[in-house]
Amino acid sequence: MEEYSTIVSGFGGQGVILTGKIIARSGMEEGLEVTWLPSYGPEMRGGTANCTAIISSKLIGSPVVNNPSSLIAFNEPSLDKFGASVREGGVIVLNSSLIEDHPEYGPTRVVPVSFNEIARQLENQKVINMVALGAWSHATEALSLEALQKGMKLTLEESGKGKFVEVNEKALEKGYAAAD
Amino acid sequence: MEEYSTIVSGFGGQGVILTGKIIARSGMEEGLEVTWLPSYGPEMRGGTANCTAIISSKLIGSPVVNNPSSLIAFNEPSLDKFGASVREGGVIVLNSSLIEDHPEYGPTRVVPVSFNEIARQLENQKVINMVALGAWSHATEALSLEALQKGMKLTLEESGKGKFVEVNEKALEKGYAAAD
Amino acid sequence: MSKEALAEDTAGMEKVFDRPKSLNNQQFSYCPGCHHGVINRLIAETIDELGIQDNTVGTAPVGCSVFLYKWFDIDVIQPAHGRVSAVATGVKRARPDLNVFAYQGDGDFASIGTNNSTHAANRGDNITVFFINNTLYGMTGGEMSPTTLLNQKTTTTPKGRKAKDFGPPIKMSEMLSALDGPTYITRQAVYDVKRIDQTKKAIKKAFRIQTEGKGYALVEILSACPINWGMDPVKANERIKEEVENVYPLGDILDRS
Amino acid sequence: MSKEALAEDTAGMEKVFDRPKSLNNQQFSYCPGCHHGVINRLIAETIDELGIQDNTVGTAPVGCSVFLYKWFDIDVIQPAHGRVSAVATGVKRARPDLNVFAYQGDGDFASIGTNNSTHAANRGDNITVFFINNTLYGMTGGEMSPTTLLNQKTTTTPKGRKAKDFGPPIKMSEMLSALDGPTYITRQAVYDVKRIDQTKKAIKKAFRIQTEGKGYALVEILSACPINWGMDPVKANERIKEEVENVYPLGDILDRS
Amino acid sequence: MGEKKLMRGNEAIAEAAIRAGCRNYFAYPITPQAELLQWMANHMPEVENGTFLQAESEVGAISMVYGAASTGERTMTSSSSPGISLKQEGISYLAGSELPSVIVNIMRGGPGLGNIQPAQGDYFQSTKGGGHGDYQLIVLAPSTVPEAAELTFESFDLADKYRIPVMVLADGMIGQMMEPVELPSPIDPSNLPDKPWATTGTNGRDPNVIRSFALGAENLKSINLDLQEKYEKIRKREIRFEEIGVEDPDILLVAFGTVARIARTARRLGKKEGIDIGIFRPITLWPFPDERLAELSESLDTVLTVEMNAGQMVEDVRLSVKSRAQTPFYGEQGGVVPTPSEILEEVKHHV
Amino acid sequence: MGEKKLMRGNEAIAEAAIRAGCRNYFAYPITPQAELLQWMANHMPEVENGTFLQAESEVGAISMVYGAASTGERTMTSSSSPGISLKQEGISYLAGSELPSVIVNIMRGGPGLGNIQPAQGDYFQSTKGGGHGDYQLIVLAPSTVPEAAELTFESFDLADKYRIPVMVLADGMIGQMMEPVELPSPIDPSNLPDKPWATTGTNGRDPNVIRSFALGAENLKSINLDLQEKYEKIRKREIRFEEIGVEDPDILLVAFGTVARIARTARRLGKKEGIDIGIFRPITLWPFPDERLAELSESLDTVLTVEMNAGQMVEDVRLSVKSRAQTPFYGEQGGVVPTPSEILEEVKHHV
Amino acid sequence: MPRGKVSVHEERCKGCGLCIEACPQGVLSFSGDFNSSGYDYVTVDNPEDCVGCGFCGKVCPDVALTVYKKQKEGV
Amino acid sequence: MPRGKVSVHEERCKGCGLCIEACPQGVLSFSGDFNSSGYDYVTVDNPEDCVGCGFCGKVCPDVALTVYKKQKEGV
Ligand SMILES: Cc1ncc(C[n+]2csc(CCOP(=O)(O)OP(=O)(O)O)c2C)c(N)n1
Ligand SMILES: Cc1ncc(C[n+]2csc(CCOP(=O)(O)OP(=O)(O)O)c2C)c(N)n1
Ligand code: SF4
Ligand code: SF4
Ligand code: SF4
Ligand code: SF4
Ligand code: SF4
Ligand code: SF4
Ligand SMILES: [Mg+2]
Ligand SMILES: [Mg+2]
Repeated sequence: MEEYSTIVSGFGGQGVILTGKIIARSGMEEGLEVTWLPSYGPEMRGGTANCTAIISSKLIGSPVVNNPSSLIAFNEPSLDKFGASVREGGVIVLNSSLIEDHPEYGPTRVVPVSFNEIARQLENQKVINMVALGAWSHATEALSLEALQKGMKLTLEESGKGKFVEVNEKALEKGYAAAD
Repeated sequence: MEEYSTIVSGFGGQGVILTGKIIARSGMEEGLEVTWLPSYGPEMRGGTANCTAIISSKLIGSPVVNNPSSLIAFNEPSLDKFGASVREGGVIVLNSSLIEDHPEYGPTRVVPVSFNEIARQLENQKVINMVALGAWSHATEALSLEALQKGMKLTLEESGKGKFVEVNEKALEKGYAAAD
Repeated sequence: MSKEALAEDTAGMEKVFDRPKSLNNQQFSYCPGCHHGVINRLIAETIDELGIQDNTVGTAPVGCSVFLYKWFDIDVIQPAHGRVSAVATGVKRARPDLNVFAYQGDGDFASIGTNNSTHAANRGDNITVFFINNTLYGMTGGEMSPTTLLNQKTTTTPKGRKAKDFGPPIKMSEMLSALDGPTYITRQAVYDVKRIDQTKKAIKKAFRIQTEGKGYALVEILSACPINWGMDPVKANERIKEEVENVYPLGDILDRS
Repeated sequence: MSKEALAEDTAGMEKVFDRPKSLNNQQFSYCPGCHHGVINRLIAETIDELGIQDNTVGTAPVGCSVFLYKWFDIDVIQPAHGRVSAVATGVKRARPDLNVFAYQGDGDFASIGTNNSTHAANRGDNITVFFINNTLYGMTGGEMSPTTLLNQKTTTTPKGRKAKDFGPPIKMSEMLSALDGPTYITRQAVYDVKRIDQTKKAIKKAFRIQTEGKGYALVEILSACPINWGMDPVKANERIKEEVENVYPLGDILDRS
Repeated sequence: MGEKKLMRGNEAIAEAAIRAGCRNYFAYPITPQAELLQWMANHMPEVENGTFLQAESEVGAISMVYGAASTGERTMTSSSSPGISLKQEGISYLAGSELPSVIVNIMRGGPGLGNIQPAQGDYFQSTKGGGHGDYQLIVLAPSTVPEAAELTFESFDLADKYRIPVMVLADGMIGQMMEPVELPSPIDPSNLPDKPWATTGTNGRDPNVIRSFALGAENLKSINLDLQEKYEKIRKREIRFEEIGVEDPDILLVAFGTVARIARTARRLGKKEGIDIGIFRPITLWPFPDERLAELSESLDTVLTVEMNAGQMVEDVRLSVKSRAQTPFYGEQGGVVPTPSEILEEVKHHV
Repeated sequence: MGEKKLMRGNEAIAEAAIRAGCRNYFAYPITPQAELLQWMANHMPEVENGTFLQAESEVGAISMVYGAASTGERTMTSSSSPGISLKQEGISYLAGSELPSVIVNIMRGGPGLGNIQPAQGDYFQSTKGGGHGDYQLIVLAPSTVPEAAELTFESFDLADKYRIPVMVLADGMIGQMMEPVELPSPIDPSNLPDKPWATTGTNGRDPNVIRSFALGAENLKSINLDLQEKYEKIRKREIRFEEIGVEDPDILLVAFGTVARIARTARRLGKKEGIDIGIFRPITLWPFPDERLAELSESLDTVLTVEMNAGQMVEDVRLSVKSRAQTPFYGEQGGVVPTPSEILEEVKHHV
Repeated sequence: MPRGKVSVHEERCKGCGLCIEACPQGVLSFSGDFNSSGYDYVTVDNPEDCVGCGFCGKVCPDVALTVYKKQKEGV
Repeated sequence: MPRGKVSVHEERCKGCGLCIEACPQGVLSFSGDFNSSGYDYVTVDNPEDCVGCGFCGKVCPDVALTVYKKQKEGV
């Protein structure tokens, strides 16, 4: 696999950082090279947060990318900021719960999924990011649903949040299904 | 006049620093280029002090000299330290009150003068440095007695010690005479 | 509501609370419920009331208030972390006619800046210092500061601050009150209306001491950092009242004015 | 007197005063009558008496005592000006089994080093600190220090220190006693035999606090600098008794031991 | 070596230090190295004799390092640019007193408060002496997270071997990003060779003294000559660099740290367009790999230096290359990270 | 210009500053610049609005400079090597905030505490940035006491003109020695041009802000680019140097400050032995007179750099001379001052 | 006519809830809606109960409130 | 036999005079002579008066004195 890069972007509390980390972790477990880079510092406070995860079968050069292979946009400002930068043939997974209209991005495929609504069905607003990630898996095929489930599980367990694995697993599945 | 350099050296309280300054000041008043450089810092405390004064009709390069034209040695450690460095044809004015024996310094002329005794005659131990300076004037002819008297007077007056001019003048004269 | 509707609606009413003139229209970048905002406003109000907006220079810390210059409609200097008192001294010595205030966090004032803070106080420099004590480093992500309470968890005291390792919370205001130099030292809080009113009075007094040339005045203000305390703003207020205040009692500590 | 003659002469006598073992044979480079010498000796005697010469590390300031390592027969570290407390903390944290003392002048402890001095005290670091207060900078030629008395002339206060410009003398021991961290803070002097004996006791107590793991102990010692005070040593002693002591009263200020 | 873990650079550096036997860590918080402090706060207390102390300031921290390093124990501090500036006096003292110690600088944008984005503006400060007097640090510049861990681990050996402070110089990107890391196995610090010079209490031996003070010019001169001799030894033995495609490339790109990894991507892009970009990456910024670079430049037209600063390492490149090849410079500043395509664009101006 | 006075370098610098309109001086004592502080303590209170404040530390002093300079008033601090190291963060802030100010460094032997003898070990620190980030100071290196006074006097104009901190870099010898000085007449600081950027209270105008902070990489980049543009301007306009016998000498000797004046004596000695030594003396160490030196080196075999350090300015000499001539180095360290005959001996190895 | 009136600058409000807590009259509550920064801003629920005491304004960290009070009769 | 005895390390003495001032018995005085460092060192003037109290030693900043005291009878 060539370098496959994903920017995850949203508001502070939407789980953006974790989403990116799980992509990286899942990639690593698949034996791939990975990098993960957050935006950091005070601009995170209250404002938007984003991070970049790259997976690749070869050594990864730059951990920053100007033209990512895919974008997960949790809200409108994120789409505005990064939408146009996604490379030709790339994928944008966007949160149609918060983004009503979106422009066309030429040769980029846009996959709208209602992150919030699906999470609401699971009675847990916190899992919107796993919904997003499931959708991303389906839309990009960069990592399989199983790989992400494994990466998610390991990540949560290691940070003492094992009890949330189940609901997150469901969210991944629902998201995956929703991106059909 | 070529660069004429003098090292003045002695114990802390012997007025070494002032002696050098008066050489420089007198030279300046004569329209010469001058530099004065003290040894400085904690090694002065309690220990020995020395300074270097240079007078010259041309721009002075280095204010440090390894081989001075003359030396005024107030005590034995000073003679030990600098005696041998005086250049060929140079002059050593030494304090025979404190230095009993002295080696021969080849082509360097040694002029022994009893700084302390002459000062005692003037009933002022503080003027031993002017005794030394008078002797130096005679022995080296680098600066005239009058020039030194002028430099001394200006220096003392500017630092508010005008009332000591007279006794210092006498000391200069006595020293000058003693170097005969 | 439209301007017109509002005007109609408030006919016969007077404005009893509004944005002070010394603040511009920019929104604070503080987190929701952060007391820095309240304190900033109180200072601005005081500047308005004393009529000194035109000849006041503020010095802002590195810390969550680093943007002070964005919000205040006065001249502002943004110095290095911890140096705010010393910079204020520099301004005041150069231009004794200016009113100079220093605005400092607890990291700034009581950790990296302790030397400068202490000597400005001891010299009795004629400046007004605000020391915003939120018991940790807000800006950098919630590390322990010397004012962190015992057993308080921060990112650098994951099991709570232990006196054995890091000593007890430092009481800067009490410590500086042991000196002969300062004129006025007080500790205030802004978690309810009563304390806010008292804090405002203290701020005004501290500025007056300067305009009257009476020397160094320090207003320590216990301040909430809901984000790094991991509490909602209302709980954060309660924490000050129930915990922080016990360690740092409110009131004037020194008054030679 | 020859060794033999002396031995004969002192037969039936016991040595009641001699050079302590923890000092080597090198002569101090202090000026005549300087109290640093007395204090150095008292520390060495105490180390002897406590039997801790083998596992004590001293940290010496930049100041007239910079040569401490030349005279003490123990391991010595010579840090940057003002950092002596922080360096002592570093040693002690790395090797809690060692006895560590910090020796600091007033410039070192109370001016450039105030931050480090204060936080070592507030952390209650288990070290013994000697703060030699001679009311000016001896080493650099007699400049004002924060502890200089009002109206005292120094090379940087040619007309005497004025509170208006430089503030009043800083009372570090009182200031640090306002903190919860330190265990023992005392101020002593060595201008006569009685005070010397008391100082010795204080030094011993301060070391004991460390060996017993009880925390931070500070012994401030009023010290004469005859050279920069422009006085003969006997007069310098009188100055402490008659002037300096009035501003800096002797005795224990804090004792939680 | 254990299994791979996904770690932030800051965390990997901290953990590598602990595994290298570092038992004393003193630091003051600053972005973007905050996680390093946090890792130490969490994990130093878990190892035997492990000391974590958040100092009152960077000056306090470097002074505590001075004290702890004097006892011979492995000791570290870390900070970011403004905090490192505050440590300059202390660093000069550490070097003068020949105290082994490790200093990590996770660089951010300057000058002054600047911002917290990745930058490389402290190259000069680290390699030419931000402090006073003639001294050197060994300066190691990792370009990936695993390498940051590896170099940090080795830095303690280098520090001990030469009694020298070693600086690990990375930037906010390396500090903040995560990569899979295989950490070295922990060493047992009690098995390390003795340090007979350390101040550990005399216990019967003659006193040891740690100092950078020498009254008298001749004394200090001889200390300085000894230092220079040591530095010469290090220059001979410890130079490290990485080369990629340096045999007859169209252009040689010299870059360190983060920029070097971005350059790899630029090289890949270049290949697609038929441009062969060689990469020379100094790993030791001091000692700088001057001879090898000189050698390579014999057969080159252009040696392009790329940095995230206004042009600092490029001086060492020019001193090495002399007039053998053109030595243009391309830099980004203020926390801007050059992209692979920007670097490629720049390359195109020169080939 | 008044009559000649015999003055110590430290005193001449202090008095020149006062005459240049400096009204705020903050410093901390250190040898060998103590007399500078003392002069200020004595004479600053005698001038209108003159402020002398002995700060609690060098960090305090440079911060007070930051505050006072923000009001637009002429402001100075001074110290010696270790104290200057402590000011590095502050200096980076002054540069980043573009605050005109003057910093005097009377260098002594390093590293660490070193000693108090004259040395030139802080060339790199002054010219390449001892602080973090990309910034420059104008660095002026007098070689005599009168020149120290002159350059100090002018430094305030330069600082104001470019809104830049200016460093007067001398050594303990120049600070301690006395020479006859003709001081410039005092200016009236109230007649100086306005500083519309200064924080002096708004008085109706829009607020002024003094800061070195810029969130966002692009913002900080543009600030940095502005700084670099300014530096370029200064490079074009403000280079100063002195040349003695540079037309076809047997060897060209490059030296600054104290060494340059010793080199003059060496030149005289050389003449007697039939060796023609040219002397090139950079007066601005930054901006370094690279073009002129390059030009001169065209027709030379050897450009010998002599410094009282382990080899610092020699890098700038080599960057200027490139491969046009040999560029050997001769240095003394630790406070040792090379003598004229030692320099001549060294010269003989190269001619 | 109520004794007081409060107006909320919705875009400035960060939904911290301190004003709601401080109001002695229960005039204010969360809107349940989000402003452009994503905050659940405060709204005036019971305007008629407002006494114009200004407490809400005083505790608001974001100066998002303006408060009016009925002028005293005859003034 | 006197009750005490003091011996002066002449080369170490800096002539500060503090011991002379401290001696309750007037045992010590300046020698009027100079040691190799140029100091007027102290000499034992009235050895028979020395009581071995050790005061002189305690005040001496240069540890230039050694003091002996007659052992108590029977010890
Ligand atoms: C020399 C230096 N060290 C550290 C920092 C990083 N830093 C920025 S703000 C801050 C502390 C903020 O805490 P505080 O002063 O309490 O202010 P708050 O944010 O809590 O209001 C620190 C350590 C810095 N910018 N400069
Ligand atoms: C960073 C730094 N600043 C200043 C100095 C110069 N300096 C050396 S000792 C000293 C002060 C000495 O005074 P004090 O600490 O009171 O000790 P004393 O000599 O009086 O015993 C100073 C300022 C220095 N060496 N390093
Ligand atoms: S981090 Fe804390 S102090 Fe900083 S703005 Fe947020 S709440 Fe306020
Ligand atoms: S200068 Fe003062 S403190 Fe220093 S040794 Fe002399 S008398 Fe003692
Ligand atoms: S003014 Fe008083 S009554 Fe009205 S909303 Fe505000 S707090 Fe409530
Ligand atoms: S206090 Fe202010 S910011 Fe907080 S909820 Fe009320 S209006 Fe909004
Ligand atoms: S021991 Fe006592 S009596 Fe004897 S000389 Fe000393 S002070 Fe005098
Ligand atoms: S006290 Fe000591 S140094 Fe002073 S005169 Fe007596 S013996 Fe000499
Ligand atoms: Mg805080
Ligand atoms: Mg002192």
